[in-house]
Amino acid sequence: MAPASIALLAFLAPLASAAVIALLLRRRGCIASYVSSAAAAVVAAGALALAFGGERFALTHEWLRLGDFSLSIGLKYDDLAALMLSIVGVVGFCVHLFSLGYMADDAAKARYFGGLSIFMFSMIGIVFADNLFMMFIFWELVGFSSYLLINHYHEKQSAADASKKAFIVNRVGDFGFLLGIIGCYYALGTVSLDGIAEKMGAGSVVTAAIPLLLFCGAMGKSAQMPLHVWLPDAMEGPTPVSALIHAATMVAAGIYMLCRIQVLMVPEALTVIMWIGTVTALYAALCAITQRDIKKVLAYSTLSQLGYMVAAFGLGSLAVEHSGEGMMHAMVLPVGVGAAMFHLTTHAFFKALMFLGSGSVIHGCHHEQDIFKMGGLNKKMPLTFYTFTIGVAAIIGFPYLAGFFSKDAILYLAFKNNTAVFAILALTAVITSFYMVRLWRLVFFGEPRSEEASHAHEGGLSMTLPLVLLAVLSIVGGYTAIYGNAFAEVWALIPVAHGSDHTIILAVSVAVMVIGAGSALVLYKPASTDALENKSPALFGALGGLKESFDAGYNYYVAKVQQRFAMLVNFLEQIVLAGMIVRGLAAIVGLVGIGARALHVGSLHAYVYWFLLGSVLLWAFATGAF
Amino acid sequence: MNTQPVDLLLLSIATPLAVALAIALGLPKRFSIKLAYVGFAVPALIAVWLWSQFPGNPGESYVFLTRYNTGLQDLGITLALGLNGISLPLYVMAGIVGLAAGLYAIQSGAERLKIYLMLLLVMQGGLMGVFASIDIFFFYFFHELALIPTFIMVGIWGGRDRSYAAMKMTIYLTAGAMLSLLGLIAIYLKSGAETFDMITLRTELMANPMAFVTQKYIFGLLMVGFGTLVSLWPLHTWAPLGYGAAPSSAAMLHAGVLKKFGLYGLIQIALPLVPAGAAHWATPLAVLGVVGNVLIIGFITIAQRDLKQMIGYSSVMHMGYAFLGIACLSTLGAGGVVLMMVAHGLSVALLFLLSTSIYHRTQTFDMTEMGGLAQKTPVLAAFFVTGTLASIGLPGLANFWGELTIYVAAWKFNPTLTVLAVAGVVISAIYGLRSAAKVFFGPPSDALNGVLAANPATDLRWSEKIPALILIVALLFIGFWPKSLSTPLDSALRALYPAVEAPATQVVSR
Amino acid sequence: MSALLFNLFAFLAVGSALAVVFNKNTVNSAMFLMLSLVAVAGLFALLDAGLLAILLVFVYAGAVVALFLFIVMLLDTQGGVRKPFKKATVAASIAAAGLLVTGLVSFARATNALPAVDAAASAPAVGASLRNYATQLFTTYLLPVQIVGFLLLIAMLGVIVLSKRFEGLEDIK
Amino acid sequence: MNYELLQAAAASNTWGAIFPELMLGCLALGLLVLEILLPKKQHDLIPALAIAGQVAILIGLLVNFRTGYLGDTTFNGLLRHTESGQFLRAFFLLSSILVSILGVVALAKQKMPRIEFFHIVMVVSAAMMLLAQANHFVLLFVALETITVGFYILVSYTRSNALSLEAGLKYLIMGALSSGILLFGIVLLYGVAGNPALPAHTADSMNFDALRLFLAANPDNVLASIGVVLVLSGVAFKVGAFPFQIWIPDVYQGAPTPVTAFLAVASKAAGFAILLILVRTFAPYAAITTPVLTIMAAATILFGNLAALTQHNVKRLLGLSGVAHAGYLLLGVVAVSATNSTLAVGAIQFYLFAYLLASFAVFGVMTHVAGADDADQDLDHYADLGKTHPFLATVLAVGLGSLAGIPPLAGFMGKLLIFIAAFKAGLYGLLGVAIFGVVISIYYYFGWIKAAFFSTWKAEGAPDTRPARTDVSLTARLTLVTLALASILLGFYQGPFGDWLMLR
Amino acid sequence: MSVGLNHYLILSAVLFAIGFFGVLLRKNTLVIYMCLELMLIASTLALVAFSRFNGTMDGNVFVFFILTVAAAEVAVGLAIIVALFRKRQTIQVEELNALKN
Repeated sequence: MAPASIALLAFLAPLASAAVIALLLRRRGCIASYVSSAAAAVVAAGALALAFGGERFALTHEWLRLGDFSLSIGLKYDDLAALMLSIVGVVGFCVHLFSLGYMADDAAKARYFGGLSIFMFSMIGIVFADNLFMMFIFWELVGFSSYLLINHYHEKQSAADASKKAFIVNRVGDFGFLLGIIGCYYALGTVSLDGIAEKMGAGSVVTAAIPLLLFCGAMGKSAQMPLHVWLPDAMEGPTPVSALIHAATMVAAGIYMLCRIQVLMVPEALTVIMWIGTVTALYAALCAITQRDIKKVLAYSTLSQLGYMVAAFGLGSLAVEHSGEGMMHAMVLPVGVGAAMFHLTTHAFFKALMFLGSGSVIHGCHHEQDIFKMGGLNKKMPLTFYTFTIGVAAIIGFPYLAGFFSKDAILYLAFKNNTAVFAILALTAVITSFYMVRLWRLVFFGEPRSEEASHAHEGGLSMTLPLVLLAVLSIVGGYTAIYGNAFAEVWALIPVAHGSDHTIILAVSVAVMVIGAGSALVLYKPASTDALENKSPALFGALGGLKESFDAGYNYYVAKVQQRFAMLVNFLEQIVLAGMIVRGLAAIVGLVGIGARALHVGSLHAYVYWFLLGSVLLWAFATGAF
Repeated sequence: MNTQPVDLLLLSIATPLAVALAIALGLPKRFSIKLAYVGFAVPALIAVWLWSQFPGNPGESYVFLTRYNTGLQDLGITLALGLNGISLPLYVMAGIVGLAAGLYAIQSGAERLKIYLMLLLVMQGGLMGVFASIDIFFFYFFHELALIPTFIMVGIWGGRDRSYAAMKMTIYLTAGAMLSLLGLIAIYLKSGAETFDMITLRTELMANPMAFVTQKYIFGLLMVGFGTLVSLWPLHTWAPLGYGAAPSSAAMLHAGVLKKFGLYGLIQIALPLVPAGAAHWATPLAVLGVVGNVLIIGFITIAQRDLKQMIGYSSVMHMGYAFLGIACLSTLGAGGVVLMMVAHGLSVALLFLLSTSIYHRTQTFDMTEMGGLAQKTPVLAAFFVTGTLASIGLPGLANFWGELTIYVAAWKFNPTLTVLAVAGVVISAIYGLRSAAKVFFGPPSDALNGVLAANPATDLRWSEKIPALILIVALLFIGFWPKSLSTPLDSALRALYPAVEAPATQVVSR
Repeated sequence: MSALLFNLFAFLAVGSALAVVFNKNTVNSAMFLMLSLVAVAGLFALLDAGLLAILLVFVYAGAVVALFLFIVMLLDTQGGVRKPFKKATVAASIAAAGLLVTGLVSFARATNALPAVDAAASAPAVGASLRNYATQLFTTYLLPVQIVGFLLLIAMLGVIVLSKRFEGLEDIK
Repeated sequence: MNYELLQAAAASNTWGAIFPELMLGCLALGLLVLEILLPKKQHDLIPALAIAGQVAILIGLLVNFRTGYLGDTTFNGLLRHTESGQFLRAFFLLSSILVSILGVVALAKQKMPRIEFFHIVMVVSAAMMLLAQANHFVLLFVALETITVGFYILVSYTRSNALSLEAGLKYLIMGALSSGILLFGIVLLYGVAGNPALPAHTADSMNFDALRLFLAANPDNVLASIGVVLVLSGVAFKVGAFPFQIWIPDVYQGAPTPVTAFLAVASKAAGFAILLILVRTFAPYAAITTPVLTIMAAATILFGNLAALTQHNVKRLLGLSGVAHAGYLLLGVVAVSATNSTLAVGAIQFYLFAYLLASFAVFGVMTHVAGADDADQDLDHYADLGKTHPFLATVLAVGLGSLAGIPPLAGFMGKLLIFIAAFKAGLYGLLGVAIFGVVISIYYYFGWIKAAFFSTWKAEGAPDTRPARTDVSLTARLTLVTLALASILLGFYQGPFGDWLMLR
Repeated sequence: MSVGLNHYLILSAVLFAIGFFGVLLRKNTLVIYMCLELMLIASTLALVAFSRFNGTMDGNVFVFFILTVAAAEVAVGLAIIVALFRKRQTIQVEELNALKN
């Protein structure tokens, strides 16, 4: 099979699956789940086959043309796309597999798997997109599938609200994204990725507004401040969905998109992006400390890690000394792309692993999500425990696990480019270790603290297999060598510390991990109350307030500003326009009409006066009195 | 000129009218309904068939062209029928929405169903005529033919405030129609051609454009006149009221298809024939459309509690994009508007249809008294969400293309307005999703529980599903294959719009 | 001589016309109307239209006014309290009179602008000859004569319809 | 006066040229004879005969439409035979037939003698037919007075009803007053045009052709100007143009419904027929006639529509809406006056015809809905009509729709043609007024339709005080169907009729 | 003083105006009707004067018709007034306003 055909197959298989499920399998959840999983398997297989097959290609086909404007659908398959597609394929397949077990008893299984298939299709669309309009189209579609899946338990008010919020906040980001694309279209005359690269290579200049507007899209999708509010709420969706969409792939699409348009970036834009990423990373990490819900902790962790990636991208280029053929070349490389994508990859593995692990826990605990009501699961669910531990180790940067390498790359980049950012990211790393260990400790150790936890049990093979698979990837994913040449173009951009830098970074990295993990181990014992809250209510309150303030602000805006403004405008419309003006004019006409009618007084004399006046007027006109 | 053995266009207009006449002359109810199926299906089938037969690149010229003398040939009035790339999409849309509305009406079991169907058939005939007419007189004529039944249907089968709504609608729409009629008469006379035939007028005016001042007044008249018909802010207040009161099928056909008359008139007639006038008015039109329709009405839509009013307002809001697209004075803008009209027609019809189905289950249109309906009626919920997402411009459904192309075109016209217009995507997402959530998701309200206890809700019946599915399939088809419409459209607009895109130079050259 | 007669008839006509308007008694009004008609008939005679003068007296003074008188007597409308004029009516009447007088003035100005023609010198007294009436009525104006015939017929029928006693109609007391 | 001249004058009285009018007169006389001859029981035959006879005359007229007299003057210049005249003759005959049909229905509710009614209607129609061909003030006056006197009788025909008599009295006084004004105008024109001291003076100064020549030669004569406006105001009374429209609602309300229809359609059309002739005669004084008619048209449209807005008595409503229609027609007349446009003449004729179809449809329904008290016809009486009498309600809706000028009905075409003509003449301001009028007129027309279709009669159980509705006889049903269908058909297919109207 | 056309015309106009004023002023329908007759006669006076001074016959002949028409009108008018009086027992204008608004 030609690579292009494989790509198309991988692209369309989930669409076909979604269509079949929607049309035929609505009431046959089981078949639907197998169909969808089969499609995911096709994607995974196709993605890996393509990635390691080595061939890179581009296809394009006109989709719409009006006047000079033409919009194409096209596949651009390079190393970056190959990497992303592989992540989507592998994690997607794992999540499908996991879902088979996790969602086995769900009444609306067909809808769920249909949604997953639509998601896979849309996500692959983003990956393949060879131009920004196409990327925008699939960008919106992943938003839709995210909406669909967050809203899976739609009878819960919180789920309904969360899905709505997710979609709308994403729309805000897309508002900027779309404007950025249109601006780019007029600035460069093209939105195709190759075209942009060509134009920029030829010396075209864009204002910072365009990359920043495009970044808005990433802010929405990758939940960067201040558009991050939707992601914690999105945990209302089924846990596998959180793993796939809200941890591993969709939220990473923003990073992927930024990497796609790296050529458009100008220094000012990068600075803004860097700071937004950095602040998000720290903020989210702080918020994570006080969370009780296992998924919420992971969600804030995801936010924090996404901030890391964005910051990495924003840190941008680095002059790299490159040794080749015995000579040292100094060249500037966009290593931000490498660092971001590298962290994206490893994060996809270990965060998906942890989410699926949490799913396993939740499943085992009969949908209890409060970590203070768990405990002792290391014995009840050993496999989950081990894999989850690997995930935690990876994220806190335990040496030689996946997260260690990618985090170090980012820290190194920050160290080289911006000390302040470096400091903040290092602090974030401390906090990350702290809250992850807290989570790990509370969930798995001690005695079960609730009825549910005491009856916890391991899920079936379909749930454990993905955990194992992802655990393996979380261990080895940081070694770029295992991927062979498949993603060489991306890996080439990973900043690698040398010499003294290497030592410093290594030291810092290990130090922050030890500090964070150690203090968590000291502070938290398995208990049903939060130790931090007990020991330092002020700090706990401040951290909680940090989280609450944004939600409160958001709610205030929605309920008080937006809704009241809408009511006001509505009032003006109903009362002033439709009421006073329109009805008023009608009333005036009506009154004049009543007046005219009242002139018919019924008296002959009055009528004769009309005749007299008429004749006199006409007479006066004829004799030239006017 | 007619190469068809049968004049299908005439047939598509005459069939529903003939069926309506037969019903009016006292056909028994049983046969009436059977015949009504024919009356609705024939135009739809013809429309789809002609779509498939439409040549690849006809330029601006009309295909399937036929002419009949109705007695005023010497005044330049003939019944000339034909389709070009601009009218084809709308003609097809009219056929499809008509079929859906008809099927929905037949199953509705309305009181005095025969008359209801008769009026709907008259409307359908008129609608097919509007988009198939080349002669401006008949274009206007068919519009009014379709309009009259709307008033009657609102008045008789309408809901809350039907009497006031019907009256207000009638007066507003008559005023709009009269003003645009004046504008059309002005074109007829001032062109010097003294004909209503669009083909002749185009040839004539391409060679000898009218003076700028004349163009200015004519476009102004058409803008206000057509604007009222399309609910241009602040002449829109009839629309939410009327749609709120209208019975579903009438609202479907009016909001979905008939309302497009004004936009179609601007694109097919006003822009090519009075380009300099259009250029003069472009900015005010765009500002009204964006600030008035998109933003102000957008916020008003957010504040609505009544589902049907909400849909009505959202329809008004979307018209703002259309005005913006028209103001761009470009192939891209106008093409975008046509795409949007088709998509909006399908989606708003779908929403009106479903809102009535919802009403039958909840006995109320008040969204605050609903909630959680999706648990009882998953298919209805899925359909409604599809319709909502279509109307807020989700890719994969037809509406996206129109909005996207309008935005792209608008940037060239005025980036600031474009930014404001694109902000509408957020606004529409807010009210669209909010309504879906209020109706279908979350726990059911107490009021709804009461209604459901007395009257358990069942999911959509097939007779409701089929019309909805027709619309959804059309939305998806165009969403995935926009070229099916954009190719003929592009071909016609490219041939027709050079003068529109360069009106300034044209005025100078005079 | 003719000037004297003209003045006489003119004053008579105007005076009795005013009396028709301002007299409170209907019968007197009718009588003054007759007087005014007679004066106009005299003017007709002055204008060499003797036949018309005679016709006017016969038809109008003789028939029409007689009919009026007859009806006045029949209806006996003199009874009842005469309401005084309302102030608004008086004001309106004065305004109307003003308008009419203004009109008359403007009319007088307009007629004075008309080129004067000396009747005796310039034009034959066509109206004096009975034969002229006959030829005109029976050739040129034959059609109007016919129409007037029908007019009289329907007038007659109308009067019958409006006045005759019919079975089942109890309105005539 | 020599013998040859006399002979020529006598020979010019070509009675064949007015054969339809003669036949109509004879038919009228014949009816009277029949009334005497036939036994009382068979008097019902007479209306049928009247209608049949008129139909026969109409057919004869239509068959011989392109008569050899076209373009000629006959009766020593009293009449001019034109195609417009032919059209109007047919028009008046048709309305006479329709009035007779309505008369049969309406008179059945009264205990009035019948035959005289048809007789008078026919004589009046004949006079109208002649009036439409008038080319001379004497004929104009005599014909006009015949019509007016006929209407005095017809309006007060149901004398058992005081309102009918009151209406008759009002019409009588106002009519006589306007006749006086008209006559004074005629006299002035006659005198000025015959003045030997003026250029182009004429011996036959009441002849329109001669008068036009004279006016063209004396463009600034004040007395002639006064004469022109006085004549116009006399005609304005007939057509009901502002400010001479004030009598209309009272008289329309009091008159028996068929007579109201006759007044609304035929009398108004007669006014317009003569107005069209006069406007062309007065063409040299267009500087006076055009502004006068313009202001009249605007005021008429506005007044008629505004006053009708809140009217509840349907006869008054139709009267006031008729005033508005006179305004639209005046718009066409102004176009004729301003540019002598033949298109406008065609438009006016089409409008009149559409107005006839629609008005008679509506009046036909009213005749059936009305009770014995003809003057009391309220909008409320129409409640439920759509349910109890769907046929009548449908005809009513078609008629009102056509009057409102809504496509696809004939009334719309009429308005469109008038608007085109007015636009061509550059009457933009008037067009604006007309459109405003059309828009607000929707309110009351639609209100009526609403009353018939949407509302229901008062509260449940309340006593129904409305008059009983008459059953629709076969003839009436056929007539109403024809009127409604013609209204619809003419809205989009004018066929040879349209060609003929516009080709001249 | 030589009596010219304008004297007759002014006289006729004066009579016409008086008649008009009477129509405006009087409340008795019968008198109003008389005043209307006066207006007609005033017109005929002008007509005859014109006829005489212009030397054309048509005016005089027209008077014939006017008189005839007026007579017919009077007959019908009086019949209406009588019938009305029988119905309403009044011929005062201000009491005959049942038809209004």
